[in-house]
Amino acid sequence: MDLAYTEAEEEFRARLRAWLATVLPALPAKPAPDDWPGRRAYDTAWQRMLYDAGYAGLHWPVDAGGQGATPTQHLIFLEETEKAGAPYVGANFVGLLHAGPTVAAEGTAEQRARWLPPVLRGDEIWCQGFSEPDAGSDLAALRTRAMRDGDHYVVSGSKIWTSHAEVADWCELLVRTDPAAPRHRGITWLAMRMDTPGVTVRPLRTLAGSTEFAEMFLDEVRVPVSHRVGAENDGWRVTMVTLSFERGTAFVGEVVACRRTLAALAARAQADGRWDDPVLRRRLGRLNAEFRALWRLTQWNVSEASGPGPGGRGKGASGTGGVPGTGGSVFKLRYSHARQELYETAAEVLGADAADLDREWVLDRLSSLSYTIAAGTSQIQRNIVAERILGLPKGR
Amino acid sequence: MDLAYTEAEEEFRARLRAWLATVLPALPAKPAPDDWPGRRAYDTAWQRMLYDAGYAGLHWPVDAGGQGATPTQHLIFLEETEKAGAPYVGANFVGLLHAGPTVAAEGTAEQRARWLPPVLRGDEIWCQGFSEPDAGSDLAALRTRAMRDGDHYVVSGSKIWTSHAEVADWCELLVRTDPAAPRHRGITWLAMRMDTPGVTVRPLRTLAGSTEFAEMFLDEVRVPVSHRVGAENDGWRVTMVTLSFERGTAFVGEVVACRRTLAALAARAQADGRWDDPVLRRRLGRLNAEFRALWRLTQWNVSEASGPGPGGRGKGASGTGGVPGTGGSVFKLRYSHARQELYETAAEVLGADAADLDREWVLDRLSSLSYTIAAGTSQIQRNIVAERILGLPKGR
Amino acid sequence: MDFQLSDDQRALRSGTGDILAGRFGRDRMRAALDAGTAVDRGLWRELGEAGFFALRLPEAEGGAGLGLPEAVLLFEEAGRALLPGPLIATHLAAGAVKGAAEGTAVVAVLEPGRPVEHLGDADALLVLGPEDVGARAPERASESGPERAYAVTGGELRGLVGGAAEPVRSIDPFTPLWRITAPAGASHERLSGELLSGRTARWRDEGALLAAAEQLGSAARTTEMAVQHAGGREQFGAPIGSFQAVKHLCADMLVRAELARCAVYAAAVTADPVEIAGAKLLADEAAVRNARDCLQVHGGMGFTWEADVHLHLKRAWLRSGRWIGAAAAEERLASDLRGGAGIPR
Amino acid sequence: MDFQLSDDQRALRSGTGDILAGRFGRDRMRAALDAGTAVDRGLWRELGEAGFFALRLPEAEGGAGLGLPEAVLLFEEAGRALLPGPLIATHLAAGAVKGAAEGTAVVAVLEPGRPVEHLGDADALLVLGPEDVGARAPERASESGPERAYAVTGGELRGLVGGAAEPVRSIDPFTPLWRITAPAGASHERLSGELLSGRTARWRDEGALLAAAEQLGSAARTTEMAVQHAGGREQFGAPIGSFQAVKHLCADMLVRAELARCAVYAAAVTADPVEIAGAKLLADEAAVRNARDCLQVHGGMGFTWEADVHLHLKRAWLRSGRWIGAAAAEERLASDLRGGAGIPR
Repeated sequence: MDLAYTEAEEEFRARLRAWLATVLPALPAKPAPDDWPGRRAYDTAWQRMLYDAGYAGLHWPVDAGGQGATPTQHLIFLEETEKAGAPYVGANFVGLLHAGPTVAAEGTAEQRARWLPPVLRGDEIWCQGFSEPDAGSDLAALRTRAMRDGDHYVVSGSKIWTSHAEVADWCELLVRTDPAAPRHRGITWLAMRMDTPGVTVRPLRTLAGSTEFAEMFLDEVRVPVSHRVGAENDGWRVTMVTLSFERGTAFVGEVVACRRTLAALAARAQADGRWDDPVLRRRLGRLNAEFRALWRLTQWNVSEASGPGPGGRGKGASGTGGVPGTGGSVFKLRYSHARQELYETAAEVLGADAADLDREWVLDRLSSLSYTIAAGTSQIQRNIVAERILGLPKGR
Repeated sequence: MDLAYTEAEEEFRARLRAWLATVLPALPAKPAPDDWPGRRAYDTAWQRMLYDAGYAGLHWPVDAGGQGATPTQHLIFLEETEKAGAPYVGANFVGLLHAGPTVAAEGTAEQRARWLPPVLRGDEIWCQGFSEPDAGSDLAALRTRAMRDGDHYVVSGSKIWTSHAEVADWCELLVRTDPAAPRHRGITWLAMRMDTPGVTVRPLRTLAGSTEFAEMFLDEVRVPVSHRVGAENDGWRVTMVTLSFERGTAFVGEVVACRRTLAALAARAQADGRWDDPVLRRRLGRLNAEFRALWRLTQWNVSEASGPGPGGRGKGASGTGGVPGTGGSVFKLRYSHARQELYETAAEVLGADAADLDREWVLDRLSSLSYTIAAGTSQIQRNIVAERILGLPKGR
Repeated sequence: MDFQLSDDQRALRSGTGDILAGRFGRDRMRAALDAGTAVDRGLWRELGEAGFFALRLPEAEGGAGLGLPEAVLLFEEAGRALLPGPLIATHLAAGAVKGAAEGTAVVAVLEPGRPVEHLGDADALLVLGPEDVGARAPERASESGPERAYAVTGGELRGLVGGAAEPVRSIDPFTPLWRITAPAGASHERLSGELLSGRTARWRDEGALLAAAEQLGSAARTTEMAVQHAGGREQFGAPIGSFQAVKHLCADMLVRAELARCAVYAAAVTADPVEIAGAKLLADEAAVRNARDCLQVHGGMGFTWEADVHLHLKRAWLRSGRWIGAAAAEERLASDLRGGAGIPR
Repeated sequence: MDFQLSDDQRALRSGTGDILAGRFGRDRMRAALDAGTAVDRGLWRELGEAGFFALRLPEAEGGAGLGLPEAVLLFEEAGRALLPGPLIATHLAAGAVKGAAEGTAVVAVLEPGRPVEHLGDADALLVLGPEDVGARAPERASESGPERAYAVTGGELRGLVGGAAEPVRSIDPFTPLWRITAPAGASHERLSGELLSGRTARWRDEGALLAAAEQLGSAARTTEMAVQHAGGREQFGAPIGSFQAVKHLCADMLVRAELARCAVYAAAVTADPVEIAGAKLLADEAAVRNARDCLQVHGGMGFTWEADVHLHLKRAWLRSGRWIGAAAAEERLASDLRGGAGIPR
């Protein structure tokens, strides 16, 4: 158990900090939340800066154009960029963190050459077409249909919760190619150009009032067979294999952000006298324990993933690691709840101002309502923990 | 909505108070917790006093030897006896509240004449042989077997969680008479004398260190067929019908007791300065809201049960009533949790003294651990509420 | 004792429900939301004609002569229907502010230190004295400030809206908010108007009770919404309501709503400040947590603007801070224990 | 950075587990319980020989020269095995009290205002200074009283046991308790003995950390017990662990234990008082709540004396109040935020 960083890691951190200190002050102003083209331009420009400085695809394998960094270096990168207030991955999210790694792991040499460099350079961005109105928690229930027609698939159906759909170049799409096969066996992974005829995007307004997501309607969209990654009907496996890329770093920036928010809440409470209320003060103290521990759990998971093999050291002594995504389930269960609790506490600190959308943390509070739902509800996560880590029997 | 008691109800209360004031000071000292014969004698003596004063079987129908009182009168009775610190129903529990009502509802004239008067007079006490080691939450899984042999059943098996088994005269017993029938259809209700050869009772020690319950082993115990209530294989229905007798009064005394405890906790906290801690003080305030509301819910349930028919007015506007036992599930879910929370708060008030078994509330805290388990776990209660009140589908 | 609704009360509640369903059903509610209409003058007058505001005025003064128990049934239905506007303030002002009883005036309320709801639509503004904390309102009133309330109307009100107040971008789209920009804490001192003596404490308690009734209606409604969704939505080849994880969320929602119901109804009957504090505490919790759980049961759909669940949640949040908040309610309930209060009759 | 156990640490942990399984397996544990034996002198010496107490003494002083990270692994195993006795106090006293390191002396600890565990079996008693509240121990020590500790032995100890202390009927059958009957609060002032300067704050923090490690072991163990029971016990024709209501209880237990694990291990590495307070807070919660949930999963069986779950719960309750309690831990963690503490490296 060693929490000290190695000399090489400290050097990496110092270099990164120095670079951030140089470039961040020169960044243009952030675009408005609903200015999608502006946000795309801002996010991809940042990605290009990372690329030029040698930080693009930090955690990608070298043969995919990445830097082949260790999980610990990736953790340091995410920690430092968050602390420095650098731009988020934003519009590059799907390309860098899911579609890209999928292509890197399962694509042909040609596919890798075509799709990976533009992602790393910030030239192209991807969106994700997985969820459907009737396939949320039960993703494998997806019904978007792809029929083979010569060297194309003809795709019809609808997708939902697609971020950046309005400005994406490509969509990683899961479609059903064999309706007769068992649910997980008839699914295929396709890369679809967003400007293909038949693709319609409609903004989806969330309860926060914003249109961060979109619905996507596909009406006989023709996708070349050459845009298929992996074998036909093998898309479920292709998609899942990517999760092992994550290596414990999924929420590093978020935990750092939560700790900053917590310190800011304490400062605000001290400024306006609410700090004198022991109920509130102790609640803030408790959250300090919570997020400190979540930071340590992150370090634990990253260390565990640093071993040999795609899943790192395998199921560690703690029982949290090994099966890709399960250590993540333990983390996500606690983190998503803790972050919601953080914003509930923020509302206590704000008092009557918690009703004012223009106050800090108020929109965050609304957004946080999705944390126990998105990317696997807490109910689904508990199933995963109980069945895959604890080995409890599946429900009847 | 009228929370005022009628003149008749007030008169009933006044008479009861006057009587309690006369008799309680003359009661002998309470026996030690593990002195079972002493406890039986104490409890049955109290029952005899109630009988002589005309309060025995207050809520039983008149034709069963009871007083035919309204649910509201029963509520007043339970409230006043608790407030006055009168003895609990104790060893008379099963006879007065379950076995007796079952016989009253489903027994023959002969059975009623044989079994009911001794219960009301405190001459005989009953215990309950329902649960089995492998049939807890799933009571219908019971396996204790009864084979017909002429005019007797020959019963073998084992029962658990039998209170007062050491000193009971009779046991209301559920046995399986048709192993081939569907689970609920092959069960029969028998009255078994506890001194029948083949009955062995072994005390069961709880985590509180006491032997409040027993295990009961039955080895070819011969029970006359004439001691069967209801038809053979109809025992499940016979048992369930009794629940409608309860009419909302099940936890009246307990809620009153909780409110007394809460007031005592506040007094203690004030005496030793812990009251100045707003975290503790607000927690006590919250419990005040909780138990005040539970008291109102009790009044609501009792009022709802006061209408015509065995279930009272049927499913009321609130959705809590109607199906016997379901309004009770709503109450029990909240009450059992609130009472555990009450004793957790007591431990806060006690501080380091919470480790001392001789301090008030410490043993209560241990006992309260069973509240979310006994008589239907909270998990089972939620199923009942969701399926029978809300109409959600049964699990697959 | 008969702690059940009388036939008249049942009829009143279902009648109110029918009126609201007809006049402010889901389609109209969403249309008003899209149009940004919080207070609809026509609907306001109809509510006035239906006795919503005059309910508790004596018949001689044009009211229905009914009491708090009937009022909570009305406000429960209002909470269920997401009916917007300063309903409680206008109801309280009936008989004290001209036009309130009839629904021809819209009356808002100023609680010190809190933004004012619907100020822009208001014809009059009730200004309440400082909040009591830690004691029953009547007992503490003399310690914590002048026990007085004002009704501000006409030119002064216009001056307030025009200058000393600024609109706030409200978290609840149905509840526009205004912040008083006069020096903090002193704002209510600076206003004058028709003096309404000795009503602050009563209005605070009645306001808290009626807000609790709205919370109750909302909590019951989100329970229904969750159950309806859970019964219909299929995942993994079964309605999600057949999974215990969802089923048990719904069961706990019902328990919260029903306990709050008993607390609110009983407080309406007794009008006891401690019981009102308890009712508000439990109803706030039921409304907020049930809306949260309803959202969870709805999954991603619950996170959309199209689903009504966020409207319930946002309103429930706002109401939780109004009239009496959790801290003050718990302190009042704790104070009640100080006296060694026994068991009520 | 490599926040994983080294091979040596893994070997130490599994070796300790093996020793305890061999010397204090379930059968012996229940036999000791039935016999009322809390401190077994033979076992105590074996623990001493295995380095349990001398672990952190320098090798020159007969110790293993290891640190807090290794110590928490030992105490985690002790918590898992329900090993009774004043393990932490004796471990802390190694090097300061004769025989402690070797396991030939049993050392108890007196924290002001709290009953003393195992006083009747003790050869020496550590008397700690007053507890710090609301600040990091080192900073506050000078404000809140003399930063001193005593080791009381011999005649004075016998006098204490014989007169100024009385046995308490302990809620935990494995932890006999004694109440000091000298005037409350002043008891520690009246004792004299070998002065051990400047150790109170460090001992308090180390004691809290090691108690947190025991809580962690208990929380992990009750998770295993619940999972084992849920996988084997059938009701309604299926293992109860296949029902989400039970399954999700178990999942939450694991989450609590694993978060506590990371907090405890990290605090052992940094020895930071704030991090120790956080570790104690989370480990206390994990131990108590996991024991509660384990009991719930076991149903009626969990309520019996025969099941081990109550032993874990009772011990977890006792440990929660020791060294640093929830209120003091939360205040210390809040104080840490005051400085606008950023993100640690």
